[in-house]
Amino acid sequence: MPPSASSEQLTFHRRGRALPVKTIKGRAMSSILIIEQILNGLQFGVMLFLMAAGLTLIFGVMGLINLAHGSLYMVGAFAAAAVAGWTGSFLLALAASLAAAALFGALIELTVIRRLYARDHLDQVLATFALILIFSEATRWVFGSFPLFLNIPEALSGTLTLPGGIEYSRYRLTIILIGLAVAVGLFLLISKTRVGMRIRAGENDREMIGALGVDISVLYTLVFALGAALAGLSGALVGAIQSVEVGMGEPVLILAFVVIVIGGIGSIKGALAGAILVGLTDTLGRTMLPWVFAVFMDPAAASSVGSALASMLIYILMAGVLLFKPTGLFGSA
Amino acid sequence: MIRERYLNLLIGALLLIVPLVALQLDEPFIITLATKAAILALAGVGLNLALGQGGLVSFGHAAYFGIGGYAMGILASHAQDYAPLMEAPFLIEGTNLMPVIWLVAIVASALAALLIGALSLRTSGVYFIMVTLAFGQMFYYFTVSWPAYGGEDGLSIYVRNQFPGVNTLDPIQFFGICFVVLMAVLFLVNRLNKSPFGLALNGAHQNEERALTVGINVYRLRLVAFVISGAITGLAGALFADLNRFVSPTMFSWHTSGEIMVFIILGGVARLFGPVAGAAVYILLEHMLGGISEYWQIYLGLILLFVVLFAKGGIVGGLARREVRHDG
Amino acid sequence: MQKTKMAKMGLKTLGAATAVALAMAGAAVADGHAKVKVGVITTLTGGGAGLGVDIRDGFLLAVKQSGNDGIEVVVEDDQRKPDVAVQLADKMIQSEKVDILTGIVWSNLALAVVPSATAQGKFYLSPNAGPFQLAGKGCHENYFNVAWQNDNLHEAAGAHATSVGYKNSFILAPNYPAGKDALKGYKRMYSGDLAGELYTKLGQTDYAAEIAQIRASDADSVFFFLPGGMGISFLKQYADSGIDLPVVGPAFSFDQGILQAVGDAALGVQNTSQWNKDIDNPANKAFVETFQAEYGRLPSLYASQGFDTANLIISAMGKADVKDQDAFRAALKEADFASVRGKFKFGNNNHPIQDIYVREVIKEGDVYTNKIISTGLTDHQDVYAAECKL
Amino acid sequence: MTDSILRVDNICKSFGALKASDSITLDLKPGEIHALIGPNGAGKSTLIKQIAGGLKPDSGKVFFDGRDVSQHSTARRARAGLGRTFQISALAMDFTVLENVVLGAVGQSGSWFRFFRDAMKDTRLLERAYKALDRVELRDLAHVRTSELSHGRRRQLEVAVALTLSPKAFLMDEPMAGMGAEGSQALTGFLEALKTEAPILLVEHDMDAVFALADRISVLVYGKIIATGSVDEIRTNPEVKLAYLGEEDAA
Repeated sequence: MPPSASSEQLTFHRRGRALPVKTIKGRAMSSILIIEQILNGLQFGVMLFLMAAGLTLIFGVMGLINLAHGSLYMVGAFAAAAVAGWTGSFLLALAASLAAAALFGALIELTVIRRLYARDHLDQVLATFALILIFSEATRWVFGSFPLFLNIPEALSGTLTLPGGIEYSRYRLTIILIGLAVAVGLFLLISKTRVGMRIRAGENDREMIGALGVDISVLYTLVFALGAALAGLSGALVGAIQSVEVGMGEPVLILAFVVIVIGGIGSIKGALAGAILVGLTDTLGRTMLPWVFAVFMDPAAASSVGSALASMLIYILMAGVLLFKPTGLFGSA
Repeated sequence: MIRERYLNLLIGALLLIVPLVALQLDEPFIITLATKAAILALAGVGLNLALGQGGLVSFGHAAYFGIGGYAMGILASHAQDYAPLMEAPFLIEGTNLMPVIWLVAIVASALAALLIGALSLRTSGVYFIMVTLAFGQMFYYFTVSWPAYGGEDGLSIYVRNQFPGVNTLDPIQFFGICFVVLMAVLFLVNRLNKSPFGLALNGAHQNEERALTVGINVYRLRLVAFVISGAITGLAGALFADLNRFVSPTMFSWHTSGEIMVFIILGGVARLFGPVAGAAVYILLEHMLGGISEYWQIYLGLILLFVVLFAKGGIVGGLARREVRHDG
Repeated sequence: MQKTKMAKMGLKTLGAATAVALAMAGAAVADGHAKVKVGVITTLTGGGAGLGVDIRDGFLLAVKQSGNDGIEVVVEDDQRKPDVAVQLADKMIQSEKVDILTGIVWSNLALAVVPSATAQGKFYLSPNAGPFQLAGKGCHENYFNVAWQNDNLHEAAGAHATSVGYKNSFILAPNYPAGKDALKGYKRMYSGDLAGELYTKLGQTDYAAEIAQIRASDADSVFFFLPGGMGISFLKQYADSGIDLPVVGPAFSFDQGILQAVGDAALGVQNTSQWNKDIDNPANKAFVETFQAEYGRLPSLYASQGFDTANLIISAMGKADVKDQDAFRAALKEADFASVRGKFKFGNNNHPIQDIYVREVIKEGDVYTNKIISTGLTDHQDVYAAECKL
Repeated sequence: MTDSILRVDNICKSFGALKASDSITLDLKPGEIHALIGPNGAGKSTLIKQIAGGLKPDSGKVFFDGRDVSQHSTARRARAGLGRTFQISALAMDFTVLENVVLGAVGQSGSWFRFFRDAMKDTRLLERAYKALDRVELRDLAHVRTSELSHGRRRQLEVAVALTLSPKAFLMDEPMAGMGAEGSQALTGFLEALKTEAPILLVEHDMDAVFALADRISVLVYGKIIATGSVDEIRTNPEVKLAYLGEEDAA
């Protein structure tokens, strides 16, 4: 489209009824709204954490970049939607998402992934890139080209009023709680249990753990399945308030990578910190920037410029972090 | 590997012969496909310099590909409706002359590579992969929401840009241009690989400590390689935009970065003609499988998977090595 | 060697594709009278595949029903990538030697393909996208839009909002050209104030932040244009937010293919469309029945547009030889076919002049669908027609 | 101390609580082999790293060839003439032997920003490379892939690469490690000859080799130099005895 057309577009905006700027300002900045937005950022971050945790765990233990992690997220969502469709039970759906994702995770670990541990990152990126193609189209082949239905369970639907008069979605609060529970669970798993000890050993020294007489390949399969299950779970949880469709895993995959890179690859703590940071940055950026620009711009243009910048914000954040800490916030070189 | 040289000649010859045959058979679309192959190969050659020789796994080369594309799109669109690019401080007109566009594309993408590389090369390993990816995404979202040049709609150029003495609208002649550019770049890259620079780059890839302890400033070395690599990919982007007479943000998407990588793996990492073989085969697959089934990408995925897992060294690697084995 | 093989096999598979399409079309090409070859470029893989599949199925159904053995169809998948679409167009024109191109779902792909296709003397019939660039200055005698100009449904939504007396709408759309056109279109026919105007990230899936702003605003209604998964996500989250402001939008987020995925969240939402399955005319009745019989699902807006596109072509074939461009163009322009949306005619810029209805999402048994509640705009034509020199 | 080529002046480096280098001072004089010995974990590698430039000391200075190089990068110190060999051979394994030494020559000549001349046809580079190969008697293997070399050969190649820099001093980290008896004997003889052209700071576990070679010995224990002196002085030094007896008991 030649520039002339786009300038025409802009004039259209100006012709469009001017928006009372102060409304947006006044409202967007009310303290209640800010708190609510912080809550939203937190919840978005927790969603990302569920996804990033598995990714970072798998990298930490096996040193593997898994682009197909987003596909496992999708598998979880589809499994949940299917089971919810048959049984109508959300809990069964969640269980199904965990099981299906873990199953497929173990499956690809046994057939493909374990051949990649010894390979360089390039091979890993490409093999798992190929897996994305396979998973996406296979899913479409099984479930068709149309989005699936997965809804919030009755018990969790609607909102409740938080102190300070904030109306907030029960379901989103639940997601926050589940996410934090998973975080705690992973900390305990890794710091307290035998498996955790082996995992830490695996991180530090492959030979050593082999010497311990631990069957490392079994351990790896387990860890990969665990990471996959987490992805599946988040797919199902998120699927209930988003669209369950082919390709749903890709945007969140990229975000999850940004998260673990910011947090330091291999560190659960880093994943949590990174996720919250990204969640807040993205949400607050989305809401604040257009308002900031509206101060000195025509509102429509401000909204479009602001959101344009907002959509780049987390990548700018990531680049910034890596400049000062090339191995992420909690990363070890 | 003397044998590899013959194989390279063969690959080059095939890329040249196919469209000529297609011309005889009056199958212009085959020519278009061959042109696409040549252009994507060029993009691959660019990445291969950083990735193959330097071991710099950039997951964001779509950025330079796209910048090259937009250099063409912006210049040509201004030329096409006679609106100067800028009046103040000094007048810059659009242009539809390929050589000028190429120059701008190269310079622009080189500058971007300099900036991105200077930042990214402070990291290594996965962090490098991911930070390059992040920069690619930045460009993607910027162009999607940037209204001036069409945003996600992209920019259509109604007539292909001109090259003195060539009718660029004739498929075979445009292929000729792309083929010559590809071969010229391959020649230069070959010299580069053999040069002290190439030796140092490759040495630093194999053993950074060693390169440092013989007094080589590895960071600067890699930065220069990264810039050259980005510039080549940018040139490819400009040609690609001219092939389609169209640019859009999809040139910046991370799928594009992934595909450029795929060409290299398919063809053979760090092999001079690897990207050429890889791009050609990839397009062949896309073209054939597309007709077979609605779910053709499953097959594509399986083939890629097979190559990565079992056909290490890719096409060139495989063939070249086998020939050597026949020897002894 | 291996490359020349590629050439051959390439051709073979093309042959295959054609054969398949023909089989679908159930036609046995024999006699000599002017055949028409149609290239359908549409999205059959990835996220937006549902729309492309519907357009294709609707199109092929019409071809099949016509029993016309003179029409030959080639279908290709553009993967929703503009550059792929451009190359497929080259392929269709250069090796398939098609007379007519159609099928593209997305505006940005249409903008990439249409100008060069029409410039090469091919007809392009748009079964879905209608970007303003091609309706105004950029209009072309060989470009026909059988769906709508992009702004139309949004304009209808604006008109509806005005007529039901909404005074303070909160409007949002993705931050890309089609999104900007949408808000532009709504504002053109909406006479109230704006409680807020938001552009969201393309492909965004979490709308908590936007919904919070809606809640905080003093809006009395919400208009949104969020195609595909974005709309599903928004509606689910909006319904869960407990906000009960009325929602208006274009048909895209309330279409047959999507509604089942949205569920109750969509019930009662009023949306604008130029077609619905309950429009009372024989063509439409037959279409809805046969489509269900053929594919085992209710037809969507997109299917109806694909169906109409094919019928338009077939009607023109009866009047003129496609090789005689002027005659065929005139035949197309007459739009002498039984559109499933009732009356249908082309304006000077070859875009539809048609009624646009207001539908409401209802539940029939356990299937979510729409029923028409009123006519939003009558004989509506897009504003760009004036700029078109045809 | 102007006559010393390399001088480490009061270097301190700690990792958290652990003092890896505790105000270390030592120097290397022309024509000598100065051996640095000490039990495992005494901080020998840490010290070498700080001298070579891979690691920045918390405090203290490194002087090389009369200049304070504390702030210089590894590459810059190498170009200044600090030749280094590694405990585990650091070589480009896919390169031929010749390519590895040419790489050294490239670094030395600073010609790594030449883009078009073929490095393996550049007479100046080749001359230098072959000279180095001759010194370690590897010319015959010039075109063998490095990964195919025996362990001992790789050690020799390491030295050859270092030689291409025509260094003013060598840093050698356990050159004897993993070499057969006669292998290390040969190397001993070679180092004897080498020290006349550039002094060697030698980190070595093989005590026989050290006592045979070294002109001076410094003993590093828990990040401290507990003694520096001639072979005999060190042999008879009680503290050293203690440190080593302790280690032998453990072993």
